[in-house]
Amino acid sequence: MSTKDNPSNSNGKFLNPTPILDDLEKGPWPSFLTGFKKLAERTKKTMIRGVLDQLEYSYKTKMGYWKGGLVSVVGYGAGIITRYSLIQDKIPEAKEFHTMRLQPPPGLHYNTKMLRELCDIWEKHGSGIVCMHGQTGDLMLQGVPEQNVQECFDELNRKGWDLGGAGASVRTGASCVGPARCDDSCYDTLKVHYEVLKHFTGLVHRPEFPYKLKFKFAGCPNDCVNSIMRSDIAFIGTFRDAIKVDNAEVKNWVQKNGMDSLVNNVINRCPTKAITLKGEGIEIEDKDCVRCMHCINVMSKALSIGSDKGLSLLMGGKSHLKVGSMLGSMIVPFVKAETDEDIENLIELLERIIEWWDDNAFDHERLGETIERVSLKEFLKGVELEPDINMVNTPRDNPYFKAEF
Amino acid sequence: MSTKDNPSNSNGKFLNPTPILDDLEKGPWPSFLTGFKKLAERTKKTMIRGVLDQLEYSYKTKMGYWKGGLVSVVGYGAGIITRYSLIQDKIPEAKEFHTMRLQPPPGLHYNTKMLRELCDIWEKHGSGIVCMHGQTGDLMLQGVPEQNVQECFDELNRKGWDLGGAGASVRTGASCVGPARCDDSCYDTLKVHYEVLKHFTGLVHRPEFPYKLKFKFAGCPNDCVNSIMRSDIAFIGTFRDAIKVDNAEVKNWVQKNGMDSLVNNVINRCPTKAITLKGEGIEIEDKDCVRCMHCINVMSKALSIGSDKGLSLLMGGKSHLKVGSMLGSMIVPFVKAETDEDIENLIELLERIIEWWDDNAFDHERLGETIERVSLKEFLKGVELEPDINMVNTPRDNPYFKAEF
Amino acid sequence: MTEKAKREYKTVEHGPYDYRNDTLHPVVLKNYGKWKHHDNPRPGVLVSVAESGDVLYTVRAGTARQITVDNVRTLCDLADKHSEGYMRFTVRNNVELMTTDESRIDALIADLEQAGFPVGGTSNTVTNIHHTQGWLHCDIPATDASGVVKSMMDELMHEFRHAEMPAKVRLSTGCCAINCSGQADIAVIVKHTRPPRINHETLAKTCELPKVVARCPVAAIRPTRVDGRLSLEVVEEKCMYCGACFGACPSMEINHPEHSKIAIWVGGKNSNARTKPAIMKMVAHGLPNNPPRWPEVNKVVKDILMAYKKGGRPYERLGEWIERIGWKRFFEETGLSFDVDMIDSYRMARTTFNKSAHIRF
Amino acid sequence: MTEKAKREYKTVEHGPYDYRNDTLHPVVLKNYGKWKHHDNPRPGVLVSVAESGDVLYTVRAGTARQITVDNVRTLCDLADKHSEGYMRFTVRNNVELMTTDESRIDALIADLEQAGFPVGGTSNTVTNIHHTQGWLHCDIPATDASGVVKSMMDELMHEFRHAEMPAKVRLSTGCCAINCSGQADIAVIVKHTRPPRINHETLAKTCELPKVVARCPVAAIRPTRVDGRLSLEVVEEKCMYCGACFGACPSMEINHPEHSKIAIWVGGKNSNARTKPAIMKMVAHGLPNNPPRWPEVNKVVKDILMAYKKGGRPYERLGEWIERIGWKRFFEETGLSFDVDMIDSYRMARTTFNKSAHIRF
Ligand code: SRM
Ligand code: SRM
Ligand code: SRM
Ligand code: SRM
Ligand code: SF4
Ligand code: SF4
Ligand code: SF4
Ligand code: SF4
Ligand code: SF4
Ligand code: SF4
Ligand code: SF4
Ligand code: SF4
Repeated sequence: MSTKDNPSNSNGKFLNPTPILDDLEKGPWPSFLTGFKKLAERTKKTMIRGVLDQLEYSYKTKMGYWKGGLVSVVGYGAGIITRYSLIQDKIPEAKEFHTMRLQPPPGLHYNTKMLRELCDIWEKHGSGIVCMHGQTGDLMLQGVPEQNVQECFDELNRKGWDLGGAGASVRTGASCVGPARCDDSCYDTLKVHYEVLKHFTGLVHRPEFPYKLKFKFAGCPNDCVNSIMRSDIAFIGTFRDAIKVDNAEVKNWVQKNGMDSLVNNVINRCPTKAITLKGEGIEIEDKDCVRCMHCINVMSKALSIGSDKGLSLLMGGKSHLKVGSMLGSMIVPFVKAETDEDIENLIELLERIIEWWDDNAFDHERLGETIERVSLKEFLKGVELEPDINMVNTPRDNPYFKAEF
Repeated sequence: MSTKDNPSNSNGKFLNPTPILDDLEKGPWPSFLTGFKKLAERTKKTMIRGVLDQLEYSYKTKMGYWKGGLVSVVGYGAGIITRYSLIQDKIPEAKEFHTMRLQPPPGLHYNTKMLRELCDIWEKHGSGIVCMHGQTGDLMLQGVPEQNVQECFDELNRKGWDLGGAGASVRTGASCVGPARCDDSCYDTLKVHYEVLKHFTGLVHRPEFPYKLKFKFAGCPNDCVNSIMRSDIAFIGTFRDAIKVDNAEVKNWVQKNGMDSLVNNVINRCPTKAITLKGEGIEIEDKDCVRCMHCINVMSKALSIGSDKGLSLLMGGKSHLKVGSMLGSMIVPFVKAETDEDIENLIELLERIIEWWDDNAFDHERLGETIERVSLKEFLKGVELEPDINMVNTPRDNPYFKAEF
Repeated sequence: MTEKAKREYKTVEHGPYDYRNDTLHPVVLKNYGKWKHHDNPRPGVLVSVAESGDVLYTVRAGTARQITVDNVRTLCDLADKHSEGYMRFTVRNNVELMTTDESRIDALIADLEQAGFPVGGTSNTVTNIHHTQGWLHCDIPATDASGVVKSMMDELMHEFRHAEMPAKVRLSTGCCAINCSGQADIAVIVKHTRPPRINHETLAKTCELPKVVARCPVAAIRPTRVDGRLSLEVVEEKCMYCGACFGACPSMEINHPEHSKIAIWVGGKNSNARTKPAIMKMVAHGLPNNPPRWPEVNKVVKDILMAYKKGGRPYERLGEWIERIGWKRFFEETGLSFDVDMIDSYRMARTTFNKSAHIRF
Repeated sequence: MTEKAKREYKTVEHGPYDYRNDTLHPVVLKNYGKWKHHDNPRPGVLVSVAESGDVLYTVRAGTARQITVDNVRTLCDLADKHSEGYMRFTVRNNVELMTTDESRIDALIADLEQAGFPVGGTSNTVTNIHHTQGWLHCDIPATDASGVVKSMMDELMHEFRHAEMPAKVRLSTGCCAINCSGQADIAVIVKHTRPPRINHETLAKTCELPKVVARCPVAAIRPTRVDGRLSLEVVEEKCMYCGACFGACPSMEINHPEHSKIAIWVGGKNSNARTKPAIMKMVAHGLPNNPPRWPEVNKVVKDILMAYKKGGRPYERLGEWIERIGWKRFFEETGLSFDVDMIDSYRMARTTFNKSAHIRF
């Protein structure tokens, strides 16, 4: 990126005064502004100066000044979020400020080598501003002029990086730390994330759907990636056999935390009252346990997930646009995801679901909205899934259905 | 009612054979059929014979054969449910089978004198079949020919009886036994029922609304008249000050029922965990108590309702036609109903509400449906009531409202 | 001038019968609003204790609801004999006689039983069933009510007489899909399984077409012409066989001897005790409409009751029991089976979906 | 042929970066999927114990999310020094460095703090706030995100560093009504208070009219002609200022420096622990959009947090605390006030009404 056109301002400093923004350099929390300013002063990139000037102007007028556009790399239709300034007359240096969304490694695990490479390529072609990470899970490189996009991408692509989703496409996935470090992980979130997104990579890059489609991968019902609310298809780990109880460790726990804590914080907090106190230990009635994770969370050492592990698929999560926030609904209570065959079957099911959605959805209608509109029954029929009592909180409370015989 | 045309049938009996129905004379529960048959044999009323023949035919063909019509008494538009047979060609004796709905005394308290009078008038003019009581609460005299209606009514009216509602009118009210016998009664259900229905009596007799409107009066949240589901405006007694706890009686109760029962059946069943065990007694955190009645129900002698008594108004209850069953919603959390002035104020509020509904409802739209359609906010504005957190389970979970400043 | 208008008597718009006009038992009157506590000494008997120290015993007995002047007179005789000439009915068609004399309860019970009114229905019994009109009187029924109630109560007699249920049990019946008897712990309701057949002969003559169109909750009815005459048609794809149109117009013939089936609903609760009131849910449907005894329906009702009787904890209403054990186990314990039509598909369907990873294996 | 098409390099459609390509710390790799239990020895530090007996310490530190290559390189330096050259980020923009050597934790923490990355955010802290784009980059924001997050975290620093809350606390921000950061225990979201002003100059040129019409959830937009040109108009009576149309078409100008206000939402929960996941509810609105520090918003957030900190029981998430004490007391304890706009009026409104006689005085 060119840094030619970068005269210092009247104060002898590279950056223009940003008195309102500067307030955000105070206080103990790391300041994005300090970072940006240092970067700008070091690299003398005028784009950053322009962006800061425009941001200062936004803080003053309380309005935003970006508009979208269309920039992409060869063969892809998505992955670049294009931004042109609406006040180029006032602040020409912020004319362009496009973002490249990169798909990071599942679980957001990095080595320093790959990151240093990334920084070097990015500093060469773009602003040097990095967002780690976007809410969907992308590693976002923010601030590239259109002319540098292809070259920057090619260099990154050579190093193993690829663009993420945007628009009416499959979006970049997100997965929790999973088996990499978490003892609660019921399936290999990293692997399933990787295989699924790899399989659908064409649909990530070339938007051709009624609307966006997001996958998120949580290793257990604690749902550390918020998959239930933030993904159209949530993969949430669970287990079919009983919780493992090590009553010797329960005893240790009680010694440390007290019997009242066991009663108040574990037994009484079980949503289905599946736990009973038995002497100095506890007993869990397996058929009452709904796999909420709470007791395991509190007593990590004494209790652990079962051995017959897999995942549930919940569908329809999304933010509140038009219909109010929707949480994903239980659609596939349990599926194995261990062997390659398991994962192939899973992907085959996902394909059926995506195809059904693509065929049935209105424009700008998310999967959950489509299911709601046509009814869960029609959806199940369409994707050839059996009804299951776990799909609902309760059977219907109205007689308004087409009975079948 | 004429009994002239009543030849005995071939068996020498008055009634025709009803082999299917006769099965319903077996078994230990009182048989309506036995009653009808005895009455018919005694009175030789051909209408009953016809009705039994038609009922037998319905049991055989599994179809009903009545249609409605229009019969009324002078000055009234409602109160008679008109029934003409659709198979008069087959069974002419059941040609007419109209019902007169009478408003019974609140709480369904009777003396034998009034009932004997009623029976005599009814046997004279009608079939002698009585329904005690209809689901709305009417005492229904079933089976009167059109020509006898006015005279029958006039005689009843002289004895203090009046018709109930039907069609798009205020309907007959229903009240629980209330202060007449129940220690849980938080207001005088009989009196409020009487005063309210008396006040609106013109609207009971002359249907002029978009649809029906029902009042029900329950002395406490146990709601022994199902008011929450079966009335557009439910009057449910409640109290504002704390539950009275007699800890000496608690002790007695525990002696009789055991400490485990106190814990399992009372303390743990309180929906808001407002009760704590204190030594040999209990303590209730008043601001957590939601007046569910459970603890009072279980320990009638030890616990009792507070002294600052009144009622809540819930609105919108109805069966599932078109929208699915609706339970009434809390609209007026607390209002006094003790003095004449209290009751006048209450009636004034009811008038406002009914007027608003009459002005705003679509045809065949119950109060709850109208409120739902226009929003609770608009309703509250329309009837000049203040919003209250007790009206909702939770604040809204979507941003879709017209903000006001 | 019509005959009616000629009459001389002028109607008095009384409203409800004036209860102050000597309808209350003297002990009730004396202690009105001043009762202290109550108890259920045995099935069919309630005792109310007043602040004054007065004690009133109430004996409750079942009736068929569809009774006769003869039955009423019999009850009057008993009330005169035992109850100072007063009686009351409950909202569930039971009759109640009262006495202050504990020693007379047995005689009162014996007399009631003798007269054909079984004593019971208090406390944790299965009390009398909410009763509707059915083929006896209504103009839109697909089944009967008097017969359904009779056949069910015959089977539940033991439960009416003995307070052996975990909590109060209320049943109701509905002879068309409208269900005039409201919700209950267990309700028996008609569910049609075919769209209405339209009687084009009578339609335009008997009904206001726009009103009928407006009555359909899913906008499945639209105007059409049949043989040149204005009429209506039903878009079968949309229609969900609710029968709302039939209530508006008898030419929308929804009732059918075979295709009008019975559904069973559970968990309705109107009281506020413990949990908030709850709307009942459908757990069986497609049962045959089988007079005079409806054995298939009765079997399901009994299976549910017996599972509840076995599994429910004290003071746990049927719906509360289900909530505790979960719907999965409810179906297991009752032997019923969950099917796709039990998944809500109506306006608030979303709110019934399991929007969580909570799951039962 | 364009310049792009001329290039020789052929893209490889990798999909996600291949995590198997040496992204995992060696101890992670060794014990992958074989962890036994974990603990939170102190704020900012997690310990994971493997079946093999291996123990891994993770130190978590906050970042501004909108960082620079310089920041990333600094972190790389620290990872090389302390963490075998590996690091990870959390879904909440915290960075994590790992060590097997307990004795080096203090040095690692000191280095992170020194480099400007405060250590904390684990267990029952208030962790880093979900962050969106705002005026920095988005095309539809009514407020900023970087500034909001910075100003809130400055005030919540103590809570980030100390695990003193009853349970985990997650916050999120949304710079337009869409709220890309999802729900949270407490969320700060734009709420407009006026209908969009339509820019008829640009409308037909920039947007597909039917798409814009279709985007409105309440059908408030309809076609019209302005000065002879096809355009759109908003039926103000219906419009509830949601801004959905603005996302479809920049000529539906919904943002306004004064009339775009801030609302506060509480009780969002995505985890399935104990209670089912729950959607957050709106408890304050009409707060001024007041950069650079949004003091009015921060005060409300802090008031809520402090009331929760005081009243919440162990393991009780914010929404669970409210459910226990009831919404009435929530408003009392936080000093906020309930108003008529907090009563739901949208499609499922009925399901939020108090359909019971349960009441708090
Ligand atoms: C960049 C990002 C915010 C951030 O700073 O992190 C973002 C930014 C935008 N989101 Fe988002 N969303 C981002 C994650 C989310 C999430 C969170 C998630 O994916 O977990 C959600 C909530 C979950 C969901 O999918 O519903 C989200 C819900 C939306 C919605 C509302 C969707 C709905 O159905 O309610 C829109 C509007 C739309 O799609 O029309 C939207 C639209 C947008 C647009 C494209 C606005 C627009 O129409 O131009 C924003 C582009 C901003 C920009 O300049 O880059 N964004 N958006 C996030 C993507 C970064 C990444 O790829 O990692
Ligand atoms: C007689 C009675 C049943 C009984 O045997 O007890 C009854 C009978 C009828 N009801 Fe009902 N309803 C009766 C109490 C109820 C109740 C219970 C209550 O009031 O507590 C309900 C449920 C509560 C409610 O109001 O929603 C009830 C909900 C309906 C409905 C559905 C209303 C809805 O919004 O869902 C209809 C249909 C309608 O109104 O269009 C209806 C309509 C009817 C009609 C008028 C059917 C019709 O359109 O012709 C029935 C006349 C039958 C007849 O031949 O007498 N009836 N109906 C009850 C009135 C007797 C009385 O006055 O005491
Ligand atoms: C206090 C008590 C005593 C008792 O345990 O029976 C009582 C308790 C109760 C209590 C409290 C209790 O059981 O201790 C409850 C709450 C039960 C629960 O735990 O949910 C209750 C819900 C009802 C309900 C609501 C049921 C529901 O939730 O759908 C109904 C409505 C119904 O049956 O359709 C109801 C119908 C009566 N309930 Fe009731 N009910 C009493 C009277 C009545 C009756 C007599 C009211 C009436 O005016 O007719 C009704 C008798 C019906 C029958 O013949 O079987 C009242 C007796 C006072 C007295 O001394 O006479 N009670 N009553
Ligand atoms: C087991 C544990 C340990 C712990 O107590 O922190 C854990 C527990 C948990 C637990 C269980 C617990 O607290 O013991 C819960 C359930 C808490 C509850 O009671 O509701 C939980 C809900 C989440 C949730 C859902 C929140 C919600 O409900 O909206 C989120 C999502 C979010 O913050 O937006 C979340 C975000 C992480 N959670 Fe989480 N989470 C863990 C990792 C994570 C992270 C690192 C996942 C990741 O891949 O990035 C996320 C750290 C965020 C941060 O930087 O602050 C995991 C650490 C494993 C390990 O050794 O690394 N956790 N994690
Ligand atoms: S979602 Fe479960 S498996 Fe994944 S990090 Fe969180 S607690 Fe661990
Ligand atoms: S995981 Fe949840 S539901 Fe299962 S026993 Fe533990 S606390 Fe109860
Ligand atoms: S509603 Fe309450 S006051 Fe009325 S009878 Fe039932 S328990 Fe008694
Ligand atoms: S009345 Fe209900 S809420 Fe109040 S203390 Fe008793 S059980 Fe609890
Ligand atoms: S349920 Fe239907 S058929 Fe039965 S009385 Fe009511 S309206 Fe008539
Ligand atoms: S049966 Fe119901 S859904 Fe079908 S046409 Fe009639 S009203 Fe409409
Ligand atoms: S919340 Fe709105 S303004 Fe902020 S990034 Fe998302 S779409 Fe843009
Ligand atoms: S702001 Fe929302 S409600 Fe108003 S016109 Fe636009 S889309 Fe429709």
